[in-house]
Amino acid sequence: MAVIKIKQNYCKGCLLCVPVCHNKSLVISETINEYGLHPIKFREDAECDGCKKCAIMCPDVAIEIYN
Amino acid sequence: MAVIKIKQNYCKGCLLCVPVCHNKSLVISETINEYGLHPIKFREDAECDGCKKCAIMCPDVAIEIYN
Amino acid sequence: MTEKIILAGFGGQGMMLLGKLLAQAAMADGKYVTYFPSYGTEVRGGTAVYYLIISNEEIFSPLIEEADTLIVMNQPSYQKYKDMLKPDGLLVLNSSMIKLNNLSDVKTYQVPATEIASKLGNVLVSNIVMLGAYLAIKKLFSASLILDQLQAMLKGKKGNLLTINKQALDSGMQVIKTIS
Amino acid sequence: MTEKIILAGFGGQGMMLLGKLLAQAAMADGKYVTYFPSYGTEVRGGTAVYYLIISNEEIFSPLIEEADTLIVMNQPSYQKYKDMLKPDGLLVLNSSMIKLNNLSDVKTYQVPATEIASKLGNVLVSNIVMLGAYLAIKKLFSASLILDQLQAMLKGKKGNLLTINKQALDSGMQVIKTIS
Amino acid sequence: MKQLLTGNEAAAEAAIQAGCRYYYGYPITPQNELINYMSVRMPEVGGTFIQAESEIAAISMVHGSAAAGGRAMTSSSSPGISLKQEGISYLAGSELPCVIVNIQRGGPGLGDISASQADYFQAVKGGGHGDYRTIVLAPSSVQEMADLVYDSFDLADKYRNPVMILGDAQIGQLMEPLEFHRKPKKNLPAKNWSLTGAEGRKRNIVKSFYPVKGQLEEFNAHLQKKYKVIEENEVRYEAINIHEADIILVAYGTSARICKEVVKKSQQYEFRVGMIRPITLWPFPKEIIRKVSERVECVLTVEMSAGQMVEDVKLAVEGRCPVHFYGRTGGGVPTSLEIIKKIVEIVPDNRAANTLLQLAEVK
Amino acid sequence: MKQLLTGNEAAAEAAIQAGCRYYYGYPITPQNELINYMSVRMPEVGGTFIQAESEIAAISMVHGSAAAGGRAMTSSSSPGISLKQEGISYLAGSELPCVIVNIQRGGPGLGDISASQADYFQAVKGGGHGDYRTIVLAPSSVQEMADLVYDSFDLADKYRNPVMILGDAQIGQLMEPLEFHRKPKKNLPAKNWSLTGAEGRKRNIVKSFYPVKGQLEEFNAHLQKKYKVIEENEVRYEAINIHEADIILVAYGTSARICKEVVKKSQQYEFRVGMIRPITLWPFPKEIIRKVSERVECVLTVEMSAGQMVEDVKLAVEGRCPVHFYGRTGGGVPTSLEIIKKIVEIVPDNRAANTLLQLAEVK
Amino acid sequence: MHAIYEKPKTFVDKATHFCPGCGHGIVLRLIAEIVDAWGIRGKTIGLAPVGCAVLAYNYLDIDMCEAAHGRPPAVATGIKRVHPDHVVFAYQGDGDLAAIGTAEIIHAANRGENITFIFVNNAVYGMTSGQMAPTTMLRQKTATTPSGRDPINSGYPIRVCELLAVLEGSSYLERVSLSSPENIRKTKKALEKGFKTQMEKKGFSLIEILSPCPIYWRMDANEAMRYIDEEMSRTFPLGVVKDWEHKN
Amino acid sequence: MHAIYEKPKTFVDKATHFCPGCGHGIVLRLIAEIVDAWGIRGKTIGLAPVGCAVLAYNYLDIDMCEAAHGRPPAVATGIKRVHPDHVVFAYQGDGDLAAIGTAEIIHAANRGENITFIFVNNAVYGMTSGQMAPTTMLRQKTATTPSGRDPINSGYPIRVCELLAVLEGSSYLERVSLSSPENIRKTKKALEKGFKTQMEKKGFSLIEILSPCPIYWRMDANEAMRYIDEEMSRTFPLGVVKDWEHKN
Ligand SMILES: Cc1ncc(C[n+]2csc(CCOP(=O)(O)OP(=O)(O)O)c2C)c(N)n1
Ligand SMILES: Cc1ncc(C[n+]2csc(CCOP(=O)(O)OP(=O)(O)O)c2C)c(N)n1
Ligand code: SF4
Ligand code: SF4
Ligand code: SF4
Ligand code: SF4
Ligand code: SF4
Ligand code: SF4
Ligand SMILES: [Mg+2]
Ligand SMILES: [Mg+2]
Repeated sequence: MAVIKIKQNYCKGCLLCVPVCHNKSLVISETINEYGLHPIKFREDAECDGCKKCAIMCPDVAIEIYN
Repeated sequence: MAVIKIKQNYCKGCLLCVPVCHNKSLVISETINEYGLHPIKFREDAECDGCKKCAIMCPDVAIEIYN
Repeated sequence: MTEKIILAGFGGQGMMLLGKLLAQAAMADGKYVTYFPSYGTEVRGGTAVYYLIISNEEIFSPLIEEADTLIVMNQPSYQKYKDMLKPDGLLVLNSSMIKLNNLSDVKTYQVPATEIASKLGNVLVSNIVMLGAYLAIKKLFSASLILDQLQAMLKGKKGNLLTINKQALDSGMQVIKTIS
Repeated sequence: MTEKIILAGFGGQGMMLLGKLLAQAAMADGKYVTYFPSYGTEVRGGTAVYYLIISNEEIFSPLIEEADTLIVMNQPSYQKYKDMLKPDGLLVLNSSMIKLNNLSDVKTYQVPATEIASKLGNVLVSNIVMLGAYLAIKKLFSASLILDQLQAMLKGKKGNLLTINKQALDSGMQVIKTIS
Repeated sequence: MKQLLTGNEAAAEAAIQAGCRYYYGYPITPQNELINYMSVRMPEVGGTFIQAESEIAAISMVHGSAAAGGRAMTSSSSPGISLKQEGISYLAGSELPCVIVNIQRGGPGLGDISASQADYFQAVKGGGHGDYRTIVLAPSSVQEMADLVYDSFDLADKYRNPVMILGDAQIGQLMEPLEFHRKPKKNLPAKNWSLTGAEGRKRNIVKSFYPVKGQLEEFNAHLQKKYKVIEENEVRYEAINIHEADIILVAYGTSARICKEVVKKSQQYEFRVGMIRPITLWPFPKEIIRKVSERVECVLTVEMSAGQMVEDVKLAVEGRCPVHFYGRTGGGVPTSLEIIKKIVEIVPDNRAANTLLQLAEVK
Repeated sequence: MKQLLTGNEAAAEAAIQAGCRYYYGYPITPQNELINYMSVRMPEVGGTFIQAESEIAAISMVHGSAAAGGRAMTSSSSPGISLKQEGISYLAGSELPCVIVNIQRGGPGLGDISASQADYFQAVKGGGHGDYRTIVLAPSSVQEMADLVYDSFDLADKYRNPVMILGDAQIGQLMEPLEFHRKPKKNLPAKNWSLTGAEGRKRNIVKSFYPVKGQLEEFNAHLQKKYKVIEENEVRYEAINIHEADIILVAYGTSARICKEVVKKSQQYEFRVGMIRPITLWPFPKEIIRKVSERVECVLTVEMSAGQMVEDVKLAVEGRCPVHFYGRTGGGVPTSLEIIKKIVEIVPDNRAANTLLQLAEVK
Repeated sequence: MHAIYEKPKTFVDKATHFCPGCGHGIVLRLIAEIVDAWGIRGKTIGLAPVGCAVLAYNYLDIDMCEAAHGRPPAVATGIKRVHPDHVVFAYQGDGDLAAIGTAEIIHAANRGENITFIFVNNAVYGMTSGQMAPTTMLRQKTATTPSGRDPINSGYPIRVCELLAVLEGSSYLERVSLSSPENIRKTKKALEKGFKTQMEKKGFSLIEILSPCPIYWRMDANEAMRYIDEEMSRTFPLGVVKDWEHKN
Repeated sequence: MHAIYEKPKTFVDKATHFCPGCGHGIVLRLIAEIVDAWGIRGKTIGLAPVGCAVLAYNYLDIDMCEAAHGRPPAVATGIKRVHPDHVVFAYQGDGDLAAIGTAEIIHAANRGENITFIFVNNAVYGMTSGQMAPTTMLRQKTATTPSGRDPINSGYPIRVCELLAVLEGSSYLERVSLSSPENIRKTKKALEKGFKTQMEKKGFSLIEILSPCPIYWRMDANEAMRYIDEEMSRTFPLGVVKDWEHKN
């Protein structure tokens, strides 16, 4: 089980990471960041196996993955 | 039998017309033209059947052919 | 009368249109008007700011050194431009996106424009909500003059676009009435 | 002493080299010298003209308004530049290629350079024939000084090139002796 | 009927109304509204719009259409205008009428996209090679942008010469109400030099090459004569308060608007500020500046540059009175307060200082 | 040992001796001897010679090599120099040292290949966009060509600024004896701004883009300060007879040689002609001209143009004495007789006239 | 805690100025990853274009140079001649490389310059507000093709790899895309191959990357990725176009 | 007396400035012959290059325009838009077209400009004293490749027809030569086809003509013609490269 770190003020809410996660673990948040955009967040209780697809997809280097 | 007219002051003596004449009718002359070059001339008593190859080859529009 | 307005927001939040509607109305009303977008840089993203001046007299510099009114859509815009408002100026802000730290002198109106627009079914009309609020406060022009401009601009577009814009304008005006 | 020479001929007749040999000799002799090719135009063909000035004093303009000497290789060059020669100037012409119409004041030397060069086996050295003639008339430098320059320039080239050039220089000098 | 347009759009629409049917451009901020507008409008009027592969291609296409007798235009901003310099020199050397719009941005190099007036030298002295001139017009409002673009085509045709519109990021992107109310001028010379196919006439050749000795000098003499006629006939400027003024401001385009504000503020005071706003930067209104310099205390040139037009002002004044300079560079736009402070600094006489400091307070 | 070389070849050889190892060029008459020479010599010294696909590519390659810390050079003639204007503006804006040689020919447009001085404005005022300056050096003999090219690399490195050598067809193609006798200057600042790979240090960035509001203005202020230092320290000129002269000729490069002849001829006469020959066209020797203008009867500027440097002369003189102009355009080179006649015309005092008419006869 | 994926060290810790969903961020990140992995920060020099990636040097922690619009190939040539053993790459957009810079890229390829070109094809001029690019697809609407690109007026989308393949000087040419994690992995491989081509002195390499510009395609980011797969890759087929390792 | 061959009327009665044996004279004469034969003097507009043929307008008795070096395709585009029904042709050398003018010719082809390009490839910069051209052959000595063109430093000879063939906008591309009366006849045919392509509004056509420059090839004129056959035609194979009439 891996852990996802999302940099709130780097994420621009483009949602590119959302569909690539086979666990559907990423969702849009309600909070508003510096840009006035909704960054994504890790869905509560969701799974992550550290496949890196979300990070690979992210144009803003907003996702880091640890385990 | 065709007649060749060579414009002495247009001919630059490049000799491109010489080898293409199957009758070997064109030769270099001894006279010197405006450029200080030897223009070609029609060899005395030579043949010309008006094949135009010399005129086609001439870069200086120096040859005209009549019959 | 000279009204100097700074409009600022994230690119895509429709501040350009907000200002243009005001400028068109001012023109229709026979006023002098200058409307100037200040592209900060040749670079994408970030804050877009527009300078709008409406006056009864010839306008010289279209730049604004001190604004009568500041309309801001998000936190970074607010941060960046708040000091350009004159001491007793008017501040209209999108409270859905701006957390306020204590403001002293200025008259402040907090309009939850994004929320209202969301509820109307299209976040993109939050700018029109802000416009409605501004109109209700400063009453420079009648709502109908603005609606004329909107109508002209949306000509050829889908009919329901006009409807939702009308609703947005209205909601913005209502908010002010409620607040005050 | 200031000697202003105009050299003119059809491109390819070697006037550039003729002038350069003289210029090098002048330099070796400690003289001031300017050597200026005047490309009339960005266009091929036609006449090439070179301005050579040799002097004991600093030379200002390398252009020549009035020449002490005119060395010409063909009819069009002669036609074009004859009026630039000063009234009592020196004219050296390639009589193989130039028909003279009456010249009054100027000292004229007619050198059948092309014929001589042809006889030597290479028309291309007709310029050196002219150089020999000029040397024999004006005696600015010794033939050996010129030969030094020639030798330096032909270094690495085929040996017989130097020989034929020597012969050409010599023939040019001889012609003058015969004429005068 | 009034319209609210940017200066860039006003320029484009005015060109079309002036009969320009050949527009060639390449995107660059801050003139994008112009090219974008043209891409929509040109097809509507049956004209040609080409987004060229580069600024060089664009000016070359203008060369072609102008040579063929069409009214042609291109536009760009500073770096793109630098690329066009060879082409402009060719157009001037071929005596081809055309209009080139430069919406200046900050330089040098890539610089920035904010407003600037640092291409004055390039436009007025000639950024290209050789002794040529382009007529240079400097609008200071959106309305004037339209009016001058309109006139520029007539001027170009009248003199067979390129005309440059020298704007800046501010005038290009500013929106102001304007009206298109000009009708085409009549009596322009027929373009019988143009390339239309040599049907029933001698061939026409459009060129700038004069390889025969003496010809190029002759041609240059002809150009200089033409330029003299233009200098005698086409100078334009706006003069405000010049008869009573103690000090004269000289400024054009965007910076002139701010100077106007200073002039207006000063009207109620004892110390009088007047101004001359060159509308043609070439030919430069040197006569009026010379005249004025004979009686005022000094002249202050205000530019958004490190000091370029100020040289032409000095050349006009020739030492008759001091010429001062106030400038902002790299996208900075002077404010009226800054200008007033500068005036106080250069006129250290009490009367002026007092008056103006009051003004400064008014802001 | 003396060599007989053309000015073009002298420039090339001097560059190589000054340590230039990166040369990028494109053929154009009358600078072909330079590029041709480089193609032979650069490989011999292990340097880079590229015949670029265009003048624009060539100046951009210079940009790259200069940014990487090399001594780089390009050369061309008028139309090609026009094409380089954007690149030159970028080099100035990136503060990159390099040397650009312009062997001017007649313009505008394709013009002709004969000698001209009509690119003065372009070189000195800035043919590119923005407020920048290039140091401009104007040799008037083949020896001086070599000497100035030599110095130009040091100047470029010292100030991190492009240097232009402004020659013309005559100086480029003229052969004169010359000697290469200069040794490299020492104590130039290390190029620790250059791109060498960021091994063990913070990254270096070479750029001219300043998109954050205010930065570009700051950068321009820095440039202007640098330019002031250059103006204070690097002015060069040759002055002849200026203390006794009644009239001063101002001329550079090729036209200065002819003026020198006039000065020399006049030495034996009562009416004295002096001369100032600017060697740096920018920074312009305005101080000395201003000083001289306080006592002479008038100044006569002689150029191979319709009148360009004369503006800088006037700006230096500021009305202190009359400034006259004599020019030939489009390949015409003034003769000493023409200049003397002009002097007689502008100094209609008998002493001068008599003296000079004598001179005219001497020719 | 052990990192599975972290921001590359060579990527400066700083939010980019790109629009949400823009491909430029991905490409710059990949470059940073390679520089990190290969430890070549000290011998790498990059060229930033004039285009949306103009500020590339703000994000990549390596020596970098600006080039005038279209001129990165020539500027890179100038740099490479001074540092022949460094890794020099130029990053260019489609306007930069295929319009104003056409001559420069063709001749750099023809000279076989030993440089790696990273060509970000987003079918549009992003920076100047979405005008047509040489690679804009037929019928695509842009700011200067308001009714869609029509070949009669505006020509055809230019296939840069195929064009450069004709030149003997080009060694490695591949077209990749950013439309999925899988494709991004291939893109990284292609970039590595480009750098390798250079480090082994095999000459000119260019990697063309189909990259989304959601703003001027007027799509959301995920739609844009689908557009790359469904439309753009038809006009611009993915794959190796030329490879010095597999010449026959 | 009846004429079998006479100077074309459209060829001005005037000696040319070309060197002896130069191919430019032949090409200009062929153009004049076609203009005569087809009677199109009144609707033909030509573009002269900057190169040895700069004075083409002195010899062709038709309306003609100068273009800056490399820009004939763009200038011709500007003319053609004003006179879409005229025959517009541009005459260009290899330096003009394949070096400084690379971008212009590629994009004119890509736009499918309905213009005829006459591309005189003499493998050298004639006008500026014989420097390398993009089409100079490997090992060929020129003023700037004193020891012969080496691809390591100077790249490869560019095959213009093959390059342009990749672009969808090009319609007719053929390479011909002037080396013999037979080849000159074919050249004339190709020129006719180019003009026909334009008159039938079929788009972009370019005829590449291998042409001798005896001066800078340092050969006599007949040797130069042999060189075209024996060397040059190997690097630049003769024949049709693309033809709208024979598309499959
Ligand atoms: C000489 C010049 N011309 C034009 C511009 C304006 N300009 C900046 S970026 C750009 C093109 C951007 O398109 P592209 O290269 O595709 O990059 P993108 O922004 O799409 O990544 C243009 C035309 C400029 N800066 N300089
Ligand atoms: C901008 C510019 N650069 C360079 C030149 C110089 N120039 C004139 S013709 C020419 C090239 C000639 O070669 P080519 O096009 O092959 O024509 P050719 O003379 O061989 O027929 C050059 C570089 C110029 N006139 N303008
Ligand atoms: S690493 Fe893989 S599983 Fe984990 S959140 Fe990202 S995409 Fe989903
Ligand atoms: S891809 Fe990156 S920027 Fe986009 S939503 Fe996901 S984390 Fe945010
Ligand atoms: S026409 Fe034919 S036969 Fe007659 S001279 Fe010419 S080549 Fe010979
Ligand atoms: S081909 Fe023409 S120019 Fe050459 S020798 Fe024959 S007639 Fe004379
Ligand atoms: S405009 Fe397009 S290319 Fe530019 S940053 Fe935005 S999405 Fe990216
Ligand atoms: S130099 Fe070559 S191309 Fe030019 S005219 Fe002479 S032979 Fe012809
Ligand atoms: Mg793009
Ligand atoms: Mg050629």
